[in-house]
Amino acid sequence: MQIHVNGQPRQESDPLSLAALLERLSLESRRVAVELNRQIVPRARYGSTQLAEGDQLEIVTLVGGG
Amino acid sequence: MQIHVNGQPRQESDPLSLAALLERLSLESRRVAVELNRQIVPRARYGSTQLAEGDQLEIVTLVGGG
Amino acid sequence: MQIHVNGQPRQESDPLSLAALLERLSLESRRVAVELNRQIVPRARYGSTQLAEGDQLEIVTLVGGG
Amino acid sequence: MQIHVNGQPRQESDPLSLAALLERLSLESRRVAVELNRQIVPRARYGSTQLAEGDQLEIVTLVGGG
Amino acid sequence: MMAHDVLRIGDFEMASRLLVGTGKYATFELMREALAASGCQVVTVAVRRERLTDTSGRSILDFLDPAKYILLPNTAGCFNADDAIRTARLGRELLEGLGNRGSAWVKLEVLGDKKTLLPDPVGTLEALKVLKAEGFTVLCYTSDDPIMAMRLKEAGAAAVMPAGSPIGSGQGVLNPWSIRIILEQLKAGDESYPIIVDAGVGTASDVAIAMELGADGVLLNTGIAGAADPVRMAHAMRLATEAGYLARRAGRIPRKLYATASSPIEGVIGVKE
Amino acid sequence: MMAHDVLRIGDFEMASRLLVGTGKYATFELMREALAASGCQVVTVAVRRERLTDTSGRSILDFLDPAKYILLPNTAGCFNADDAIRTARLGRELLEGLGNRGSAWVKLEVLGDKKTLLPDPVGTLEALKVLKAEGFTVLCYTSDDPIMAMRLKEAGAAAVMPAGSPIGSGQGVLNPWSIRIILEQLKAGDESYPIIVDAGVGTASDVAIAMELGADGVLLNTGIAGAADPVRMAHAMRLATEAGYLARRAGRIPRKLYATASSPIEGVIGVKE
Amino acid sequence: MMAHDVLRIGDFEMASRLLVGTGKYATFELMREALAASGCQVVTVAVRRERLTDTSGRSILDFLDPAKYILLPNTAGCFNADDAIRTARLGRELLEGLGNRGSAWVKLEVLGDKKTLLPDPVGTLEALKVLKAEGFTVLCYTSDDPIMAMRLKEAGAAAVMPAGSPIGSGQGVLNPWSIRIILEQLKAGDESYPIIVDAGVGTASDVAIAMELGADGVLLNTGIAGAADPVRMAHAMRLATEAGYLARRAGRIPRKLYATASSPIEGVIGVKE
Amino acid sequence: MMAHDVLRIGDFEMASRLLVGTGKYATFELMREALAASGCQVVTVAVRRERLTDTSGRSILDFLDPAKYILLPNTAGCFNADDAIRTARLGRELLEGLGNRGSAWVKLEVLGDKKTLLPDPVGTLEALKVLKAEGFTVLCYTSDDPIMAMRLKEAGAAAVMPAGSPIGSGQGVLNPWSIRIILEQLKAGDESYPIIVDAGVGTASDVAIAMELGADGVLLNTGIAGAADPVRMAHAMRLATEAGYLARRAGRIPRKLYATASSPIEGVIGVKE
Repeated sequence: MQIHVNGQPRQESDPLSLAALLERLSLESRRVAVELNRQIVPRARYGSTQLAEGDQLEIVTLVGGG
Repeated sequence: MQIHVNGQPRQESDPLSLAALLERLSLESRRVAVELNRQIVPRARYGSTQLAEGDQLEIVTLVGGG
Repeated sequence: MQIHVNGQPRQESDPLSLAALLERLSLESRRVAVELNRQIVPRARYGSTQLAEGDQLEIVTLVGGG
Repeated sequence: MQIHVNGQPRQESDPLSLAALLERLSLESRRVAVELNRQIVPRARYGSTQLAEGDQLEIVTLVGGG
Repeated sequence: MMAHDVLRIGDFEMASRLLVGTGKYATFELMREALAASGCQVVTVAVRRERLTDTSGRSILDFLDPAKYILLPNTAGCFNADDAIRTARLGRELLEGLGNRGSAWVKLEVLGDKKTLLPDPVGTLEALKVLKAEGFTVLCYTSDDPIMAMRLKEAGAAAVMPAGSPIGSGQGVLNPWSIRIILEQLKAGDESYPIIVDAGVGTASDVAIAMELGADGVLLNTGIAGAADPVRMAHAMRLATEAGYLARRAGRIPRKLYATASSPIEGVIGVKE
Repeated sequence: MMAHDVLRIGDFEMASRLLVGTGKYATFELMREALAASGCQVVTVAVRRERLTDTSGRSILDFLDPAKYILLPNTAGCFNADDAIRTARLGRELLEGLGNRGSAWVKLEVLGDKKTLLPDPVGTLEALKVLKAEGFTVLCYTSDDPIMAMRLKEAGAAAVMPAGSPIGSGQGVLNPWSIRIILEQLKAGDESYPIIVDAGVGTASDVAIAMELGADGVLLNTGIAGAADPVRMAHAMRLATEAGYLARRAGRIPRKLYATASSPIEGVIGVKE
Repeated sequence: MMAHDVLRIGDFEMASRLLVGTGKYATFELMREALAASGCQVVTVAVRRERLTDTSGRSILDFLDPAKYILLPNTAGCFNADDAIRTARLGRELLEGLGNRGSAWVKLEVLGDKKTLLPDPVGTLEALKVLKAEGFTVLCYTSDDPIMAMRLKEAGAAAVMPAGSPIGSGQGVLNPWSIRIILEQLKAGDESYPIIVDAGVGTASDVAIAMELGADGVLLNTGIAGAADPVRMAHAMRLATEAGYLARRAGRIPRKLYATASSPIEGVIGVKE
Repeated sequence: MMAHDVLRIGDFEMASRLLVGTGKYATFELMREALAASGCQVVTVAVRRERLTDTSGRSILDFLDPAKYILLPNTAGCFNADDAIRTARLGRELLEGLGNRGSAWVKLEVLGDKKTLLPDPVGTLEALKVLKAEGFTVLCYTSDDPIMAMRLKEAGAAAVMPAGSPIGSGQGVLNPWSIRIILEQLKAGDESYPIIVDAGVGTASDVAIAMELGADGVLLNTGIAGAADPVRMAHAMRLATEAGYLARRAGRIPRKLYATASSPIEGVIGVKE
């Protein structure tokens, strides 16, 4: 299936949970926040959240800023 | 009947046209503009505009300003 | 004899040494400096300095200043 | 003889009057002022002023300035 | 002299870049004399309720030659968009009745606060949209906030009029950097878009500074009306407007910490060369 | 217009309060045009050694109508009292030769340093005393040090000319407080004693500010000669001088932190009264 | 010493009145050292997309001791209310995940323009209302427009943060009069309402001036991070914040044109008395 | 921390760059407390005639621990070179009597005028030469005239102390450009030559600004003594001196008209990449 992560298209084989995607991206879930189709996904649901064709994901973290 | 002119109550005997009121107030119609119940009354209709109980009138003119 | 101290005239009976004058004025010699007729008198010579008619004395100390 | 004009040495054959020097330099006397050995020479005396070995001359005019 | 340099706002053209208010003069006669001395062609006027009793019978209109001046009605004194809109409409009605072409435009003021008389950005933007839709040529009084100035231009303001400082404060242009940013941003690719510095001007140099920054004009009232000698100050303001306008176009010398001689440095006497 | 307001320095009288230098113009023709646009009556000139070779043959004197301008010779370029005195004498000799009345006065400059071209107070005072004794009407260029300005007046300077900022720096009046103190101190009980702000002026508003502070006049050169368009800037400077002069006498409004309405605050529509 | 003088914003308390940004340091180590030298307790952080490739693996979080600092997430980089709201929510989610109490607040920035990075008043007000309703403690970055600042307070901002000058411009407080008006208006009858001067600070005196005007604190980033020696500048900023805070409360002497002797004027030698 | 950064004037060394006057305190006790809070090591004192009647018996000397402070006698109140010279000699005699090492130096003031208390350049130069010949380490109070400052250095002043503004005026550094020129000219090829900004300081930011300009120290009196809370202001002044000194050496960011983002501009959410 194709999904968009941070504005870029990606091909992923489903089924794929959000938790699995993060692992694949080697991102530590404690240090990111995720928006799925403009709704924030609570950290507790990363495992139970299945991704689907056309999903739009924003995966963010904290960086230096003023 | 009671009407309000520029925020102040006035007793007037009806029937009374807007033109008659202006004359009574000795105001030159060419130098004023009139709002009747928040609608501007075109100068041409001053004569045909009959005032009624509770009417709210704003009669304004030009003054010095910056 | 008449002498001037800090711009003011004083009657003093001579002989009078500078040391004696300071004592009379109850001024601690360690904390003043003295100009006799526009010449500074070293502290050591206060005892041996005899004052004479018409002498002009400036007796100063330190005060607050910026 | 050698004279100095405006800080520069010049060889001139004497006798030489100041008026003659100015002419030689094609300078209009009305538009210059002359200092001979630090003394101003009045315009009227240019003709009668003979130059001598070692004379220091300053010949100036007006220029733009603020 | 500057015929090719007329100031254009919407369909209006004016040779003088000084716009003057008509408030706070001791007498109408003094106002008339000061306006003449200022050389202005545009004068602002306010819309107010007719006094219904003891009217002196004298009207400012008898002292403003319609052949000489374009009247610019304002919405001064309005603290919300609705009052400003109603006042603008009444002003138009009044000027149409007088057959004065000033009926086509308005100086929009929606004030935020009685103590500072500074404009309310949100209310101003709201009123601008309505008046623009009703066909008004709207000149917007605003603060020196560059973003707000841009929003007003985007919403269709015919001219943006940032305050140099609070109305009548006489502090001149308190923040020339903001005015510079407004000028650069709003005129980028649109050089002729008119920016008028409005309010706060206290004396002639304030006007010259505003014009040197690149403003297209200056609007003032108290600086003249409140001066000890309004006619003389009006004359000073007229000259300062032209002086600043010319200086801007003459291309000033750069600022430097150190000196540059104006007289030649060579040829001084007494030097061996 | 201001006939009763002529500026007097010694025996000299001038209707224009703008004095202009003649240095650094691209051509004599441009200089002549700029001087005309400035409306000045007094122009400063420098005294320099004749070039003894390849003289162009053209002289600045051919471009300064003696019927129109009073020449004010300066001692620019002198870094000690002796050179300044000699230069002043040579300037007098030159102007006498030309039958120009400017021979009676001199703008005294004794500079302290080549980088700042700021005046040397001690050397200036020394040269002033000598020239004064020789009958010169001496206008003293000085820094904005109020005490030095007072010393120069006490020593007989016909006018004191404090620098607004370093010559040619274009920074305008860097310290208006010092200029204010100079004006108050030197004019105390002697209102007509002339104070001319000299040097540093960059643009029209700088001139207006100097005049609004109460200066009797402004002398400048680079501000005009160095502008991209000297003739236009000269015109701007002329207008700014008059604007500042008039504004000073018109009595400006006070500066306040907060606003004062210019339109009436009563009679706004929509209010229950 | 100033324990009774802690700064309160919503439920947050801080002894240091200097808030520091974490952007633009050459290394995380340098940032950590500079933050320590600044003595700050609150540091701002930004929310950005994870780089999905070549992540250095190093995170700013490893250099910010949660026991020492309260993180204040911002919405920097957002040019409309919607993006700012989403970014604020993501920041909260991130900080909750870290168990950091900073999850309760946000520094709201809705920028109007990429060149000035000045705030968009309308968008900021819109986003504020939404975030306030969602329970955020909102600190609003805004321009120095006093009316806009008042509107933000009225709409529930926990603190208003006017810009002294554009972000990173190093111009300090360009318009102290506007900041004074903001302080007087927003603190009228509500003395403890927090006003933080945010952005534009270039050096220590800029901070001291902001505090002397009466600001409750200063937020800066580039002034430290961009200095040649960020750690030393951080130390300077810390001292300047305290200096300005103390000076404000110490009651400064008034400004006067003339002098007042600090040494006694009587008793000088050589005088006949 | 700054042990390697001691300020040297002649043979004197001081770790604190803040020099404080002892005049105008309500009580000696308050003075002592304020001096302690200021962290200064050098305090100025004046020389005055002993009161010959009703002496309180209390002396300032009982409140200045000689182990803690170096006394710097001044010649305040002298309006000619002769009085200043005599006063300097008397001050030396007094300090020698007390065995205080301050006997070796003097702060020379020759004032020009009672209203401005500005220095008389000529008299100061004259007195400097005499005192220098008598072995004094002379610190010269002067105006901000760069040439005069250079003349004083050339004549052997151990330090030059330009006034920021008139004594006690609280106007701070009125002309930072002049102070900059003085610093650049007098320190050219002689970086350690001491320049102390003396007089006019009103609040902490004034001190920070003077130090940021590059001054080696600041001397003040009224700014502390005249504050509503002198002890708190003394503390503020101490912090501001260090803040300005550190900021100067930290290398501030440049001033720019426009902004530079402190947060990253990439990676903002909602953008197609």
